[in-house]
Amino acid sequence: MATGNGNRKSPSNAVKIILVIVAVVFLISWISKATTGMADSTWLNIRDGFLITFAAFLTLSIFSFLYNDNPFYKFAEHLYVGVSAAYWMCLGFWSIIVGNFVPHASKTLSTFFKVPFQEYSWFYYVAFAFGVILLMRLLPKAGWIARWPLAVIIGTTAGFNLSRYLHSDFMSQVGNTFQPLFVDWQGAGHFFSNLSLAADGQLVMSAGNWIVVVGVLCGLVYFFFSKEHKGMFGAASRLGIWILMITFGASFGYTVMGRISLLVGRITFLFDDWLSIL
Amino acid sequence: MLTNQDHSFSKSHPCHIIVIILSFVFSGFGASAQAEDTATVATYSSDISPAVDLPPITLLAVDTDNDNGGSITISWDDAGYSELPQFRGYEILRRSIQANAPVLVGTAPHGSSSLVDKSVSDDTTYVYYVAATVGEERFVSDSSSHVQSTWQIYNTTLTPLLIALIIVGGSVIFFIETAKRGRKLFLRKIAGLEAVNEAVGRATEMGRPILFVAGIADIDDVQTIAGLTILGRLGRTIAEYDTKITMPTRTSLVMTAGRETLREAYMAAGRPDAYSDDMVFYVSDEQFGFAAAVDGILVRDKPAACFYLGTFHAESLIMAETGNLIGAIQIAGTAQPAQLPFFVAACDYTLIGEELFAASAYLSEEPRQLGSLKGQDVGKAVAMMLILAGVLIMTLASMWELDTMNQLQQLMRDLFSLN
Amino acid sequence: MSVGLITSVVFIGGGVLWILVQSVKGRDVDRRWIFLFIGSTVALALLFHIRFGEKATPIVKAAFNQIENLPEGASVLIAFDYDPAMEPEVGPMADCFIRHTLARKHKLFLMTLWATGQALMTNTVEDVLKPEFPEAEYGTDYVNLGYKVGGFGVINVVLSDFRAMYPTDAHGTLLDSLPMFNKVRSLRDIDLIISIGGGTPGVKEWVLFAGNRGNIPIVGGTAAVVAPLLYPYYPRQLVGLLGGTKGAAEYESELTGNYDRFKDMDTPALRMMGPQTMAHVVVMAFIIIGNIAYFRSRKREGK
Amino acid sequence: MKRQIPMMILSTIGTIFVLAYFSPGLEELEKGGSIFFDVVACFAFFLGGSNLVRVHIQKIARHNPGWGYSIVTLFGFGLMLFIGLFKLGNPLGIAGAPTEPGSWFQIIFQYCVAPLSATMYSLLAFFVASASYRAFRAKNTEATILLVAAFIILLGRTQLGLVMTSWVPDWLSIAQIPNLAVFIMTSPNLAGQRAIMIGIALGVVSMSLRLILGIERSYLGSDS
Repeated sequence: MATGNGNRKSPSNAVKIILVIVAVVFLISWISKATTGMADSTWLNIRDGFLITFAAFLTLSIFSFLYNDNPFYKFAEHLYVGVSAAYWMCLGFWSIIVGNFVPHASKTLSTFFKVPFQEYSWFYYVAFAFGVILLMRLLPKAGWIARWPLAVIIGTTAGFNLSRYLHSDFMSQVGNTFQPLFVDWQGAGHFFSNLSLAADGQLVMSAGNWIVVVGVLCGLVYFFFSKEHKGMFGAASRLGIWILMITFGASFGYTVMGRISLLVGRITFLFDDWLSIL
Repeated sequence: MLTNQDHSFSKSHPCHIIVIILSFVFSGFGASAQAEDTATVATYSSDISPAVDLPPITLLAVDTDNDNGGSITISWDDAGYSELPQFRGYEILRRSIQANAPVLVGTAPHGSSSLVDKSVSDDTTYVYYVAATVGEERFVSDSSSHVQSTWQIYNTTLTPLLIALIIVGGSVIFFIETAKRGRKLFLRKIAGLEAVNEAVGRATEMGRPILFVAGIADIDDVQTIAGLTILGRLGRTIAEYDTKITMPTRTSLVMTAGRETLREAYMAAGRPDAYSDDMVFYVSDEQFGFAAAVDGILVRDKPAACFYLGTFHAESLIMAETGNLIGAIQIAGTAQPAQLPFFVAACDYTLIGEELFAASAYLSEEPRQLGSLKGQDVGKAVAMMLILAGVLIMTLASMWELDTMNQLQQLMRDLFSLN
Repeated sequence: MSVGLITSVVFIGGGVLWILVQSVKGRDVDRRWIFLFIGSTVALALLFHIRFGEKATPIVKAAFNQIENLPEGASVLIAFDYDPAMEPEVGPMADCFIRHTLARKHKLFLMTLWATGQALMTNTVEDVLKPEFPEAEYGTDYVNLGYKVGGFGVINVVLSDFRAMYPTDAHGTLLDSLPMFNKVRSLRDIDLIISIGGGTPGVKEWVLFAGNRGNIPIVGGTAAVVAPLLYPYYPRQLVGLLGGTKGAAEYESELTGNYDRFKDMDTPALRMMGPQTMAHVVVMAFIIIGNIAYFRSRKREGK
Repeated sequence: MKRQIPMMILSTIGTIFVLAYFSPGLEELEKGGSIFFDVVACFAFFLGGSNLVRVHIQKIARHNPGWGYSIVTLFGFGLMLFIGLFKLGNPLGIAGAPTEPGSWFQIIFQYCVAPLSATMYSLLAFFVASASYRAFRAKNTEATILLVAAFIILLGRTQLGLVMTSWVPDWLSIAQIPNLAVFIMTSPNLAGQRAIMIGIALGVVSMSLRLILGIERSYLGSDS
């Protein structure tokens, strides 16, 4: 089992040899990529060769996690965490602080960052002040004051989502379920004379609507907390959980295709962009 | 003067190309309006074409309903111009009552009878004209009455939503109050929550940590807050058992809120000394960077129990399968329908949708909190009754073509579509 | 039968058999074997360019027939409402639709409601339309209307008048000077709308704002995630629907099967479907084996 | 006090926002709320970033297991932050977007962050396979239903389903796997999704009310 990686002693010779081999392989790849590059200058070829090789190395390092945790995965993971954390911080700084706050706060700063000044807005100063208050967290004595911005955010979230969810998930979903139980009804005679199990037939389409209505009702019964699921109620709740299980199974099956596409994409990168064997 | 106004308007409207073209085509228009100074547009048009014998277009300009101001709705009654063979369309003109010359605010094609002008200012009073373009000639209506845009304090289309809010919210508050007075409540079991203590106990026995992930969304997501409220209860148990907890977070604000929550839990359990800020730490805002780090923690620290409670996306299965690999007890909960299948498949227990929001109330065992759950049930009962009524009406309407039935059907649709 | 296919089938068959034997013996197969197996399956299929003849499902066949049965010279509008992220899934559909309609000598109206769709539309015109149909003349056989802001509002306007929204085409030519627009005033003069896209505005908006109101047949092509939400519109409001890579692949195979000139065309969706199909078979095999193993073990415990 | 003030802030703001949804005149509030959140979240980066740096420096100083990798994290973090904040190598200088094509920031993103992210994402293909082998076993009725539904949809997504059931006559076409798959997606699947969504809405309403009424307040820390 993969769990049984045991207590391997400090890096053995085998590990060192593997490290060396991997280094050599990727070095060769870099050189060959650099010499076969298509760019205008040698420097660009060397750079692009390195970048492609490095991306391939990172890709394989992550894949190696499937075998077991190992130094390559650890390296890739730690690099990923560091670089991506900084990536998001820089984006936050440039888009929010410089992009939104500065144009409403200071002409001098706007000129400095070369963003068009818009107009002074007290609101941005309040937000800025609360941001500073949040940083009080760093001071041991005044840490509690940092709860204020949190209270504002949680209050906003609670208040706004209350109405929004009630609108889009409650009202709309209830309203969407209003559908006739018989599709294209043209009288009982027509219904029975055209009876068939064809996928686009009246019977199957109507059965679909029945399933939706009964399914939603039973699904809701399953979620009842304060009533014991016994007798009729219990039966409905059981039907409800079955409907939920079909939902989960179907969604799972449907998603597989998308997930495989991702793998196809990575393998194509390795075979085509890196090894050029496709 | 007019061209200038036209131009400044054109910046804010998608039809600006048309406006510019038209302002060239009818460049005589500005000149004549200027020359006559006090004259309205109507006079100039009848100058050009007295030939067609049709009554002028009648129009109505009113403030757009249920909005935030800055918008006027103009509707008109075509007097037969659109039937003329050379009819090209309508032009909608606007004049602020201080100004003399009108500006073109938009055009409308054949068959249309209204237009929303969103380029108005709430401080100004306007009058509108509608002109029918026939060939090279324009037939301009009389001016509308004075109109000014304004914002409304209440959106009447949302009244059904307000009623729903009063019913659902009211019953939640009602049962919270009832519960305060000490009425006992029956609650069915939720397997995932029954297992919480077992999971914490097992981690204690094995001397291994507990991993808690409050989803990958920020603190402005209700699911994250639901995850944190559960952490508040769970934290007490963890503090009492004196088990180690690890909580990596995807955003800094969740880290801050998570620390507050956990500190409070340790305090409430009487173990403030055992709490340390290091239990909760920020990893990276990058979705899969965070997932990579959680996977690293899973295989290196080998937590005995894992909790995934909050908003999750594709990383759900990455974490849950790795957690399964190390043999941890896993309890997940999310309101992301798309991720529930993966948690159901890979975790021992899964809180499905609504159960996530109910969990902290369940765990608190506080009467007031539990009362709110009863209120939720009332909401479900209401939903079920509404669905039954709606389905009944739709079915009957589809089987018997009666006017009253159709009207009722339309009413139900309108009530729930909220627009 | 190619060497690649035989190798892959032997590999998959052998692998599944081995996992089956292990499972039946009651040994839990290490998940690393499963990882290796699914990874190699996809890699082999890619490496050997394995592809299967996709046979069109009724819903795709219906889309194909709709274009096939229009009279020569019919007006067809194709909306490119997608962005680069969705391109791998729906891009092949756009190529197919362009090929098919032009081969049938229909008149093509191209437009997009997505700012990001503009570049993709231009790419398709440059890479597929121009080189493969040098005889098609701009303004007579096809026109590029480009992008307009306004989402479904644009649909609303063009439903009654193209010129109100598009005084000119994407190149700044007045519509009146294009022969194609002699007879076409509004969407109601279009014989078929093909909407390709996976977001908002997309197929749903075309159905609601153009199809329903103008009574114009619509064929849709979407990313796989969105497709289930659109099934309810078929067959009344949507004449046909292509869902994800699979839908595109089915259309490609219809096209290559029915037209000699497309026998050797590039079929990216079919190429993607090779690894997809094999991976699906393997996943299904895993489910079956897992259950066989489970029932065996329960029987054993029963004794 | 330490708890009452934030409690009051939360209740007041929460109530205002519940009502603001119904008032077109208060639309601006919602925009204000998200601007506020964005700005505060930017400040929170200081807390998160400084904590990240502190944790890893500690690991290195104490020679914790794997401390060498902490150097990698700090190196990556420092390098990216330096390049990003000073827009090094940006063809348009300070006026350019941080992700300007050709800028160093964008190159690192493209050849380091993007492949890492895509590869992590693609691990799902493997985990989907292992989950189907292990978890889809007919242990009870619920599990059997889940497994059958998944299996039919999987079949319907490949050519196999069509080939297997193409002999089924048209009057029974619902039994053809592709049609059956569509039927499952549009009927029971839809019903389940809806029931879940309606439940979620009620859960959110109830939890938001508990927050606004001040019954649920563990996230605000303690009094002392």
